[in-house]
Amino acid sequence: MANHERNIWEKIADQLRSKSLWMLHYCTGCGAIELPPSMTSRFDMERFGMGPMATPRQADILFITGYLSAKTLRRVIYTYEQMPEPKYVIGFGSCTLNGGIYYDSYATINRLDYYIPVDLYIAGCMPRPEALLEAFNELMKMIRKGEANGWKQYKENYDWYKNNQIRSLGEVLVHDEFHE
Amino acid sequence: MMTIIRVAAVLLTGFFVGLTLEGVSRKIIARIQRRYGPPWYQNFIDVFKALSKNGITHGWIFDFGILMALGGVIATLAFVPLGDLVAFPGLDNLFIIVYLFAVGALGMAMGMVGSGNPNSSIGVARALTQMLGYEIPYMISVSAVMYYYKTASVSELMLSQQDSWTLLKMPLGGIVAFISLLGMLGKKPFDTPIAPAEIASGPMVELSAKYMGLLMLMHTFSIFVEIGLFVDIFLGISNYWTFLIKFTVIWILATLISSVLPRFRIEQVVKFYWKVPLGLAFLQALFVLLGWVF
Amino acid sequence: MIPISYLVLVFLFGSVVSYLITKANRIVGAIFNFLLTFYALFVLWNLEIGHTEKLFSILEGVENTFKVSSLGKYFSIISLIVISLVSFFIIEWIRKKPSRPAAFNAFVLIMSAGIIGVFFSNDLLTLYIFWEIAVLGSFLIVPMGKEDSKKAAVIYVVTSAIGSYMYLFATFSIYNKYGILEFDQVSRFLLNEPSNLFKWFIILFIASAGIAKSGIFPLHTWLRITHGNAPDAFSAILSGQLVKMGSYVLAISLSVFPSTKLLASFYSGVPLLNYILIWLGNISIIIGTFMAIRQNDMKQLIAYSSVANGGYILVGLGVMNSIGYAGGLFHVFNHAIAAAMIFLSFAAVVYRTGTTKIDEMGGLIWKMPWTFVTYLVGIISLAGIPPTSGFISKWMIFNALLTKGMFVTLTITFIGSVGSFLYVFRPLAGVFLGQLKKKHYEVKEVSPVMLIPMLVLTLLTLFIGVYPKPVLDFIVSIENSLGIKPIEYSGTIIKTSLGQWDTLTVFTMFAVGFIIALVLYIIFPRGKKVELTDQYTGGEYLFNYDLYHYATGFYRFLERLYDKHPSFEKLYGMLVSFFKSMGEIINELFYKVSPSGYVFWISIVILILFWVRW
Amino acid sequence: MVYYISFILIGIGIYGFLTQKNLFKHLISLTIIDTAINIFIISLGYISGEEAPIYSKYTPIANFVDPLPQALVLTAIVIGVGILALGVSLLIKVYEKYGTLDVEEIVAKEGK
Amino acid sequence: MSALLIAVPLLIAFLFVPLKNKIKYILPFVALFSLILILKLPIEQVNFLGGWKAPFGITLVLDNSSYYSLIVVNIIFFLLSLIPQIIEKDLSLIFLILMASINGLILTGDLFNSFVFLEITSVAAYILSSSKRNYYGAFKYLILGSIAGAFYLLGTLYSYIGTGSLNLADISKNINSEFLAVVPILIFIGLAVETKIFPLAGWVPDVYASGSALTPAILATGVTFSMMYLFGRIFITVFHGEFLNVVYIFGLITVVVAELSALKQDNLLRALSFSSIAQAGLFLSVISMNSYESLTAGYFHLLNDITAKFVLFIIAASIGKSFIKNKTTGIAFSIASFSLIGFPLFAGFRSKLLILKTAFLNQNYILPIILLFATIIEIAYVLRWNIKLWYPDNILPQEKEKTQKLSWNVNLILLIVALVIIVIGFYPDIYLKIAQNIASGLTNYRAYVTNVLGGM
Repeated sequence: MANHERNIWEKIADQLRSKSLWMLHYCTGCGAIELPPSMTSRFDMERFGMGPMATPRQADILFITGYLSAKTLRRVIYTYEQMPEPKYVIGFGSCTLNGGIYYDSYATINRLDYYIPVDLYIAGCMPRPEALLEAFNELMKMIRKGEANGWKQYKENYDWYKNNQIRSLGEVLVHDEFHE
Repeated sequence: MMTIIRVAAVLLTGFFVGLTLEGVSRKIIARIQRRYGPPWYQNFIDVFKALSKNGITHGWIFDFGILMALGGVIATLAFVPLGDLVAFPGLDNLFIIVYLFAVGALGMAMGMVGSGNPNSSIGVARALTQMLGYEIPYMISVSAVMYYYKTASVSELMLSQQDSWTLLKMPLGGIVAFISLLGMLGKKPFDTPIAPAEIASGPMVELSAKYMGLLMLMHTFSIFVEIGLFVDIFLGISNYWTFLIKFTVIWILATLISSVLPRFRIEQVVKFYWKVPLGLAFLQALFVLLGWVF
Repeated sequence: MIPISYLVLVFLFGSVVSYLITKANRIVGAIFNFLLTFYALFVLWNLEIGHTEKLFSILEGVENTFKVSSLGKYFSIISLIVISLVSFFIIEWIRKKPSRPAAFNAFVLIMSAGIIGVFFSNDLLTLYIFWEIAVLGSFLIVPMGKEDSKKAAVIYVVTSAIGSYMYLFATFSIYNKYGILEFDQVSRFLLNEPSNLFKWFIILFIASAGIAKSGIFPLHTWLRITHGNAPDAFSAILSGQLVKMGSYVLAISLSVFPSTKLLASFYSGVPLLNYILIWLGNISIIIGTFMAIRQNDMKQLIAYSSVANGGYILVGLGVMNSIGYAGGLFHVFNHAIAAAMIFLSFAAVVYRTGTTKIDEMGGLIWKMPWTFVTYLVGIISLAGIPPTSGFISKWMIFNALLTKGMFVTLTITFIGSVGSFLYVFRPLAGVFLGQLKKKHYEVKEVSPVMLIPMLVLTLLTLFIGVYPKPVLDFIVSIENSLGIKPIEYSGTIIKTSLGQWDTLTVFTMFAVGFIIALVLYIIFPRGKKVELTDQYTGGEYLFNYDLYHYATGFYRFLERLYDKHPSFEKLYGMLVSFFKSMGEIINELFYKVSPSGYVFWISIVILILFWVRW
Repeated sequence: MVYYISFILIGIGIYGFLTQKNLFKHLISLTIIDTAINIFIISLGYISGEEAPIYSKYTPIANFVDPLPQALVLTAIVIGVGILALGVSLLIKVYEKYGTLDVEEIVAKEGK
Repeated sequence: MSALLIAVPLLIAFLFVPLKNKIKYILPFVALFSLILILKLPIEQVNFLGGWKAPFGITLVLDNSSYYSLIVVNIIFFLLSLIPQIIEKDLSLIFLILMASINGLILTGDLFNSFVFLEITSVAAYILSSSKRNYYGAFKYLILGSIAGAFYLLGTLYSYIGTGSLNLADISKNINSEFLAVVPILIFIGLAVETKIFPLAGWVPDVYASGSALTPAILATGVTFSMMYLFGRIFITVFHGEFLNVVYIFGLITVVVAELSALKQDNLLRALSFSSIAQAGLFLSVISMNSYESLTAGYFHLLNDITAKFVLFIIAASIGKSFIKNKTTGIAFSIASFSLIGFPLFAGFRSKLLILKTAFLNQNYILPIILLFATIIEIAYVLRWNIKLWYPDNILPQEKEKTQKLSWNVNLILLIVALVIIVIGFYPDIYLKIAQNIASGLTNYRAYVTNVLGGM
């Protein structure tokens, strides 16, 4: 990703953004259980200024912790589009990487990258909180260096992402399956 | 010219002291939960990070609501005397402060409902009901104090505590005021309007970047107004610095209480406020009428 | 300037003329109405105090006269402001709404003739005559509204008849005992009246007319039905102005007959009679507030708020110290303007959408922004929030109650004012904010002719909120004429024993705060405009946008606390049905009987008569 | 002594009204009351041992019974007859309309 | 000369029996003739029939009270005769007889003679009330009226036993105490049926609400006024207000009872009949305060009530469901009903004020309370009817065409009477003068006695 230089304000903003990351975690699959320990006293995510947020409108990171079926993917895409820029996505566990143990299932998607731009993947069939915190620090360094601009890619080749999404989810994006 | 400087001083203290104290409270809660917790300046970073992002808006009423909220609270803060630093010497009437604060509340409510999200409307309805709950005992206990000292201006109320603190003179009134203070601050036992688990942080559902920042500022200023009033009326004469110390003490006390208590349901909030604090407040008013003041 | 009696005659004949004109063309008739009322306002504005005129004389020994007292002039100017602005509103509104426009215009003029008569009459009988004319005028308009406005009209007249007949009873007992009816003479006689019971009886019975008309506690049930169902523009006049006639009579019974001097003081300077009236005001504040929170029909909601505000005025007037009385009078002004504003904005909403139910509407702010602005400033003034004039009067009443140390009344007024935040917010959230319903997509803003009066009222509230001098001058002149120590104020600073505040600095400080927020708003990056349909609802995507709008049962959790509340309407309903069933029994027993029944009754009568004679 | 007869008759008439269902019987009891009053009027003017007040040159005025009640009774009887005739014609019309003279049935039909 | 007043209508009635349906057009002339005759007659004039002096012969007394009440009654007849539409085909004959008997009733100075005229009026009333096939109602009225007549006869007889004469002036001169106990009761019962006292007014709703316009129009106004006049004449001039406190209680009960039972009526005519019972009861309770002012107030109220009832009954009987087609009658109806209630601009208000003033004058506080309570109830149902007629809900279109338009002359007369009500509201001295004269005529019975008995 061409790292075109950022003016002074963006540099300061990136410093601030790295220091206080608000996280919206989409707890699916077995990854969700890793988050409480990382937030409570043993690993304490809050010392890095990170905390859980209830709405995408206030969140910086979309944290997807497990396999995504066709149905849940649509919810993830809505939530992603409702987040304000700049936003970052972290894929947690091998299920987001390559489908994990469900790679050959008819329902789950194999690569999260095709549908929404992922800044950071954390490998492991449910990595431990240490790996999670390591990933967060890695993300902070990327933000400070200005490399974590997945959301810019999403904007630039938006239609490529849209085709992938429609190809796998079908035109149903617009019509809700409950009403048909 | 002097008033402008004084108003600026009041606002800046509100901004800086408020945000640092919020960071301190997050550290205290972390310490209680046996973890390190964020640095004390974390809230400054959060505010500026939120302001730097580009979020979304739901139309002009959404923006006007936030502006009216922040403007109202700033105006209220200007009238609150911080110890001996009084922006408008003769004009800081208690009713003005309480009802000017309502402008902020109404502005925020209007903006939030303007966003059209059902969660925010439910949150606003709960906020107004809770206000109905804590406002009445607070006003009675405070009017008992005003009746005793025969003046409604806050700075005079503070100065007339020559011999001993009003808190010691009217303990019941002090307790009731503190309980309704918790309600005003929206701290844990009474944070049903902003319940993150139930209604996705209530009114603030649709507040994206900049608006979230402005609202956090408003929240800081409103904390400053509420506790400032409490300190002025109940905790004796204080110049600027002793005022800040008392302020931090009360703030830490409130954080300690709120970090260990679960959340009330909205009916329970109103029922609680109209049973225990209202009863105590009436008792206190009776004592003041009969002249039994320590 | 033509004298008042000619003005009243002009109005009475004007009503016939406006009937004919409106028959020809509605708009011209409504314009004629507006010009007449505006001219009347102009005449009243420069009437000098003390100017008296002799009228007819019905009861010998009593000269029915008009006398311009400062109290009467204050009330009449407020009423005429409301009526002329509403009749300006009607010019456009009459195009579609009332079922009989000609009769509507005519009766509006008759009613305003009665109103002018009431405020300037100098003795109890003339007041009663013009009072009944005003009731007659307004009674004939009410049934033109929705379908059960016919029942509402009958209830309205019966309740006000109860009040005015008690008033008549008191008038005749005064006339019988003293032979005079002028206010100042009556108060002089009352002052040296030995029996306390007679004083109580007179003041209470005269006040009962005020209680019935301004919807205070025992006789408040008619307000909900009448205001809820009257033709929309007329309910603005009904609640903005006709209720003030009740407050005028209350003001007379409490201040013109100087209650503080007449009766011994019961609690810190307030006589027992005033204390009871204050308690009636308290109960009506509680009933008004808590019932208003429950309503789903916006006009009935504001009707209950008029009950609550009527209670405020009574509490203000009842306290009778300089600040309290001034607060009561100022609140008359505020509530008249605020209620007129709110009802006009509702009339505009109903004019466009045709329904008054809150949950059937939503998001009208996008289509009718100016109506929204009027409504917003109206509720800010009604709820008593600083920048507008509503707060000044509530502040005065709080101060008065605090100096008197009446804590329970103080609590109830707090409940009333905080509760008013709740119930004024409900239509704001339900009707104006939120998503626009599909059926209201093509709703347009109301035409400028309707907008002008609304905006004039808005500016008036804000202006008086910042610079209350004109109204305060009036109140000081009233207090001087009634012998109450006038409140002292300089420029925009209002002083009381408890402290003072300056309306101007509050407004400037609010503006400064707003500018600071605006600056912050502009510095940081602009938000992207997003449709109201794009909401975060847990990732779900609702295609039926009406579901997003949260308006039905807005305070359901609070209402559940007092669902089983005692309702006085049911009580009066039972009373009426009791009378009807008694009538039914009598009918069956005496009037639908066979001949043998008649003979039976004749023999009974004979037996009674003979038994009585021996 | 004659008063008692007329008062008894009035009692009978009233009793007739109270108990009878048939409208025609009401009319009859009405006439009983009328005749009772007429008897009472006549008995008023009676002075024992005097003759009927028919004036002719043979009967001197002196020993007449009081003539005034006699005159009154004439008009009273005429009025009684008039009312009776009107009552009967009304009853005929009632019978045409309701087909019965019984009070309950008429009330049922009439619904009044 | 005053005997002509009775003779002429009777004569014309009998002459025109063969050509029955022609009489309708002669009525106005007869009424006009009697009016002109009255106006020409000198006021203080006692007419001894057949030349016999007072206590022996029958006298027709024409003092100022009977003079003015004659004028009132004949004006009513004249007005009614001007609207032949409402008179059914063969009732105009009865109309004439009724006119004659009412003139007789007012004029007569003899108790038995008043009984005879009372019976004739009742007979005419029975026939009138049997119009529109209301035979059962008429029959019930007949039974009640004739029993009352019987008691009235008993009353006259007992007064004859007591005072030895039948002449009103003579009776009033030498009636003594123990007869004073019995005679007023009997006569009170006799008159109670006609003056619609509480238990005995059972016939009123059935007769008035029979559907025909003429019956209530003439019974409620003309007959009631003459009966009230007779009541005043007997109980005040003859019995010097002896029995009036009982009448007072009965009057009050009638007012309350009639108003209550009127509340539930769903037929306009029945409601109005109850209202006329209530007004009659009110009149009696006002009269029984037995002072010059109370009599004036009573008769003034009666006059207002009659004018209002005249308009109300005619409209109620002829209008179908609503005023949509005929607005002027609607306005007349509303004006009359507002005066009934006592709204300030109208006549009713003046009479209510007068009643309240007199009631307060003789420290009587129950009557005002009852009056005001009754007016509140009256407001409830009269205004409900007003609204139901002005703003009829769910009128079917074809029903709208059916409501026929009232003919022009009925409208005209109704409007004139309605305007009279408004004029009285502003300048009440026309009705007030009539009421004062009647009251003065009734109260100073000494003048009456000397006038009739010629100072014997």
